[in-house]
Amino acid sequence: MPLDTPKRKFKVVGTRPPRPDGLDKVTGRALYGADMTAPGMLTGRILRSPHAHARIKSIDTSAAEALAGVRAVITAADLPVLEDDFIRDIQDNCMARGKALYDGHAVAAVAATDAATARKALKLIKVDYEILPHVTDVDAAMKPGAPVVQKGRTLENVPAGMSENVTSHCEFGHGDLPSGFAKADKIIERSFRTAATHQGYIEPHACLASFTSDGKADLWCCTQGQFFVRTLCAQMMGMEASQLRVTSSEIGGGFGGKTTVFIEPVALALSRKSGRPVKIVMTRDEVFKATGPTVSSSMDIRIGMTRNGRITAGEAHLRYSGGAFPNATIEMGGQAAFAAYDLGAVRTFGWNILTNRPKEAAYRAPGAPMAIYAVESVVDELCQELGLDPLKVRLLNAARKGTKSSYGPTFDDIGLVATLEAATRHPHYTAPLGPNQGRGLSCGFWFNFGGNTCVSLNVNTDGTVGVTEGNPDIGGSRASISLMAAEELGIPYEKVRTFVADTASLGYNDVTDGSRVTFAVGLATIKAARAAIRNMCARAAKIWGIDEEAVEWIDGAACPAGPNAGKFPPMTLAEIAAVSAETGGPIAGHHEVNADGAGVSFGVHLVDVEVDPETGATKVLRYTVFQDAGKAVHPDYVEGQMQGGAVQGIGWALNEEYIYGDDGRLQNAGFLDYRVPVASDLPPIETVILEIPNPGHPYGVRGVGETPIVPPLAAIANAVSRAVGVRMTELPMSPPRLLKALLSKG
Amino acid sequence: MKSIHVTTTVNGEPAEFICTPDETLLDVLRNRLGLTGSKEGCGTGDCGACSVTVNGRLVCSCLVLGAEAEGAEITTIEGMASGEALHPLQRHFIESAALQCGICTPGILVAAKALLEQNPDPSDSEIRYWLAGNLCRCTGYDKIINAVKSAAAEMRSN
Amino acid sequence: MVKVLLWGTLRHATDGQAEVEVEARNFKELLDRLAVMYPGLEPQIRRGVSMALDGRIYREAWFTEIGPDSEVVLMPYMVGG
Amino acid sequence: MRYIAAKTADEAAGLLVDEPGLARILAGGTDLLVQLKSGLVEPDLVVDIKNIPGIRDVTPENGGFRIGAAVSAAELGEHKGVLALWPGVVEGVELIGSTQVQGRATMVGNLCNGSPAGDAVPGLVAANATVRITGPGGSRDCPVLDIPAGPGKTTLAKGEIITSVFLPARPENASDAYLRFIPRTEMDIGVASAGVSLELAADGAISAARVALGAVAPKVLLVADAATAIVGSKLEDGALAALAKACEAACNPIDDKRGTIEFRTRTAGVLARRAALIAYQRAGGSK
Repeated sequence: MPLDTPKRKFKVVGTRPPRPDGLDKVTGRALYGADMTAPGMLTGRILRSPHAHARIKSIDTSAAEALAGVRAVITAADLPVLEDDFIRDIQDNCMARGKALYDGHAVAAVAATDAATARKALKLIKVDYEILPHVTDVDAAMKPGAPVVQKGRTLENVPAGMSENVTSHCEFGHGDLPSGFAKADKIIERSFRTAATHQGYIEPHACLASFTSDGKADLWCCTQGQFFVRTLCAQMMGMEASQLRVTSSEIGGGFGGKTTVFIEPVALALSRKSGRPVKIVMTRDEVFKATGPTVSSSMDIRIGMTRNGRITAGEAHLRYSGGAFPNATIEMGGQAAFAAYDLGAVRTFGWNILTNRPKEAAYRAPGAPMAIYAVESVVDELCQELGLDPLKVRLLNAARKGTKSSYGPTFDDIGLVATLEAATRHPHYTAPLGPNQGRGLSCGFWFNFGGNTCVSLNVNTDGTVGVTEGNPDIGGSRASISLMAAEELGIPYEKVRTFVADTASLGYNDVTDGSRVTFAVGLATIKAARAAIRNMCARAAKIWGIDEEAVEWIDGAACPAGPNAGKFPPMTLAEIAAVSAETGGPIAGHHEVNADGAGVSFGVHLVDVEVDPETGATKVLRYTVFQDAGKAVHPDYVEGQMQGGAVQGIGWALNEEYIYGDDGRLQNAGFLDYRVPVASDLPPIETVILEIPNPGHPYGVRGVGETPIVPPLAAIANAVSRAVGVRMTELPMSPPRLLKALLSKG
Repeated sequence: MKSIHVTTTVNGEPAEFICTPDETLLDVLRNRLGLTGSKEGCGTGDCGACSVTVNGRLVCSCLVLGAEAEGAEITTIEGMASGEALHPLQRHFIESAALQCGICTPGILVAAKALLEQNPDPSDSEIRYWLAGNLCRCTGYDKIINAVKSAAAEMRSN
Repeated sequence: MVKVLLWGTLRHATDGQAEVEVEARNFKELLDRLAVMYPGLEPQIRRGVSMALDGRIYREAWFTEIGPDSEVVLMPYMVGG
Repeated sequence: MRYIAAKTADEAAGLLVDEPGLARILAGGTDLLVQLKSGLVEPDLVVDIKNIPGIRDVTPENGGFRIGAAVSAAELGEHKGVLALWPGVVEGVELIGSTQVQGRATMVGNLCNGSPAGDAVPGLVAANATVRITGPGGSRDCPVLDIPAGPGKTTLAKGEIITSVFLPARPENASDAYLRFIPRTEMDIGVASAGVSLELAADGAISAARVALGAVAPKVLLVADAATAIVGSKLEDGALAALAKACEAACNPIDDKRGTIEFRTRTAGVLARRAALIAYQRAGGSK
């Protein structure tokens, strides 16, 4: 087969072998962020603002510095003032400069010989605060006269006269809304709100920094992207990237929340100042208070539909707040809101608003779940009002190949119709429901990304293969990358081992985000394998004394291509590798690319719930996920993404939220009151994988990680609304909120 | 703070350590004994990542003082396999893809082992309630429940 | 000439036009020309734009070739989780 | 901070009395260690009472049971005798925290933590349980109802420790039940709760009742009007409605991150009604 032909028949891709890191993870040997130590290591701890908004008039660290065992104290004064807004915001979030912008914002840090001394030292730091008025609610922050979180951050696209907290505006869509709505038999307009939720990874952020006196540094940390950490930290330390090596540990969950830095620059600064390695491990309380939750939102949706179910127009006004710093999440929400539909008239208007809350970090399909929740709720209500089957209506309006998407481009091969048809055929959709029960469904969408990727593939002389790639494995990617290398090389999976490189060992790799790794690293791995294959074919050609072009690679061996090439028995990878020294030296392949063509992903979720009419408690009875994976490389881990994403969405829909007091302080900074779903809350999560190949990948792979968190919000809201007969328009649908709606219904 | 000398048994072997009175058993395991398989996800008993058994009883080691280990028998994830041979739960977790990031896995395995020791044939619901104190954010729990069930079935048939 | 579809926010810089025509053979030329023709687009181009070419999204890739009949859509630069 | 494992109750009481700084008792530690972690308390002395002889025993006494202060929730749940006699008390204790927390947490710790939402307490109050206290002044018994003094506070004097709980005997055709509401199925603090203990006459009518509510006032409430509402009834709809109404009337909750005043009040009535039905059925009543 020519090396650039798309492959659709597989030998090992699509099987379910054990993951290479499995043994270490079931025996406790795997090393995560907090498991690293270094001789002479100090413990770093961070002092955080107890105020939602306060000017820092002065910080007196002298008493802390004088405490025995304290080796370094730093504040923002120890970090450079950076020009670039993007990086300066990240640095200011790591260490407040001038103003504390939210409850939990770091203001100083110490490094001491042990944790108890470090804790004691924090108490000795005197911060003189001037408390300022605060605002934590997105709608309140948008009002004229609201306390201004940061001045001068408004972009040119925001009309004059708005609150300074409004930092950006965006608008997407096409067609003529008034004439679209004029064609509708029914128009529903509703407002929705969603609370900020946290990624909720079980591993708190942890890092170990070691700066030497000649200006070199090493940093070990749990991150979704060691190269990006290097970029950020090198600039914040005023050092060259080459002098900082960042090594990613095993990572205990990220979901987008570990795509940036929080404690890493602080540990580096403390290490530089103390001359000793410094380890910082966040407490859970710090994770909730000072690392990224997602945006909170307030949204107005208006959709028109004909009586036979065709959507004639859709309009959305989205207001997002990602805390005290500007962000562009609103743009993704604005583009994703109506992506599942083929619409003649569609428009979304987005606003980003500053509030005194922690800086948003990416969370699985950032910006999409809330916007699609609101749109899918109104579509469901229209179906109810018009007496239409909600799946048939989705199918009637579904985006497909050739549809001009709501965000502009025309879709290529996409799997939405296939997932909707699979849902229609599934017995779940027609199973009977009991009293107080309801069934909901929702479509979901995510763009998926590719990005900068490097892979180095080395053929060892014993016939095994090592793949070195630069993306931390957050969901089983080492297994899927090994599978793709084995597939391409035609050798068993067990002969391949995949390693995650430190920043000194490969070129730049984008972070593990955007559902990019199986797609982009897989693509680079396949290309690297093909380079190695070309090399191996050349070696065989030399040995046989024939032209390179006369050799082809079949099932893990070089073979003469056709009868005219000569009669030689196939020469396996192991045989070629064994004589590599004699035939020209080590054999390797590598590939570096900024990958494009990730291929968008669609899913449909179906859920049954039962609501206790006396308490407002919702029980999820049955849940089925349908999703297009392009090609499921390791189906177990594709299912795992679908199940895990669905359950995070269930938590978001029902119980998870950042709760602020009137004082602007976060009231539930712990797993006790920030309620992620526990095992007993859930039914089995059934999965149906569809495989509509992505034309942009040699094996047809699409990213699968983010789409599954998008549909659950609306699917559950639609199920609950149908169960109780009241349209629920605010998340989470916690029992007090739901009971209140039930009682107001009478 | 005056340190305390503690004599105990960890994974069947005698162990001694010195700790301060306010150090937790989890601190001691990780920082004094080098047993970093038990993880700190919250430090408040809400996530279960630090699960160990003390005298056969499943506990969160973050809610036990190191000093309380005096004379006790403690088992951790590091004591679960017998030499090279994995415990059936460990094997089934790998085979059933019951882990993604793996940070909750040690705690869940220790907890599941404690369950099967007292209930060799638990229902789905019994497994889900028993493991309610072990948060997992990656898997949605589905494959974990299946792995516990298949390990239990194998253990019953042996 | 290449027809470029802009997202709504950018129309303030193009006298309200949703679609503009640019002489460009690749993404880099397209961005450079746009910034010259419509200076109001420059701040957004500096912050980052992606391009969808015949339905495929490119986050960077200056030298991606654009054919005269290609569908070109500008999009904000995006990130994932 | 010093840590001392006391060998007798008197030694423990003595240590507590003599400590000039802040002292805390350590039994299961599932509240204390959380407070230590957060820096909420920084005690100078922690007295571990688990090594006191008999403090981890469950002993039959006068047809009831004396339960040592350091008996863990898991151990209590495994005690068939207590479970048969006071199933509502045991189910309350078994709702405290996770399986892991059950391995350590104790009824007495739950009581002494002083939270109005403690899951062990309404059941104990409904059961009319008493505690035995050792202190500088010797030993005394006290009803569970009189121990809480408000959120985080108890009526125990400095140096006093509870060494055991006594669950009394009960007649035939009597039982109890406990229900709480939480947003999830596990791992939460109760938003409202109800413990109901009933005795039935030969004809199946309720002859005596005690109804206790948790998380709806600064302390666990014993609601006499709620009991009155159902005594003499067989939990007919009218009696159940009166029970719920009496419970709602007794509530004096707060709005907080876990629930609203309105939600706690309504739910308390619902739970009392449902718990009464369970207790009634357990007591042999049929509907």
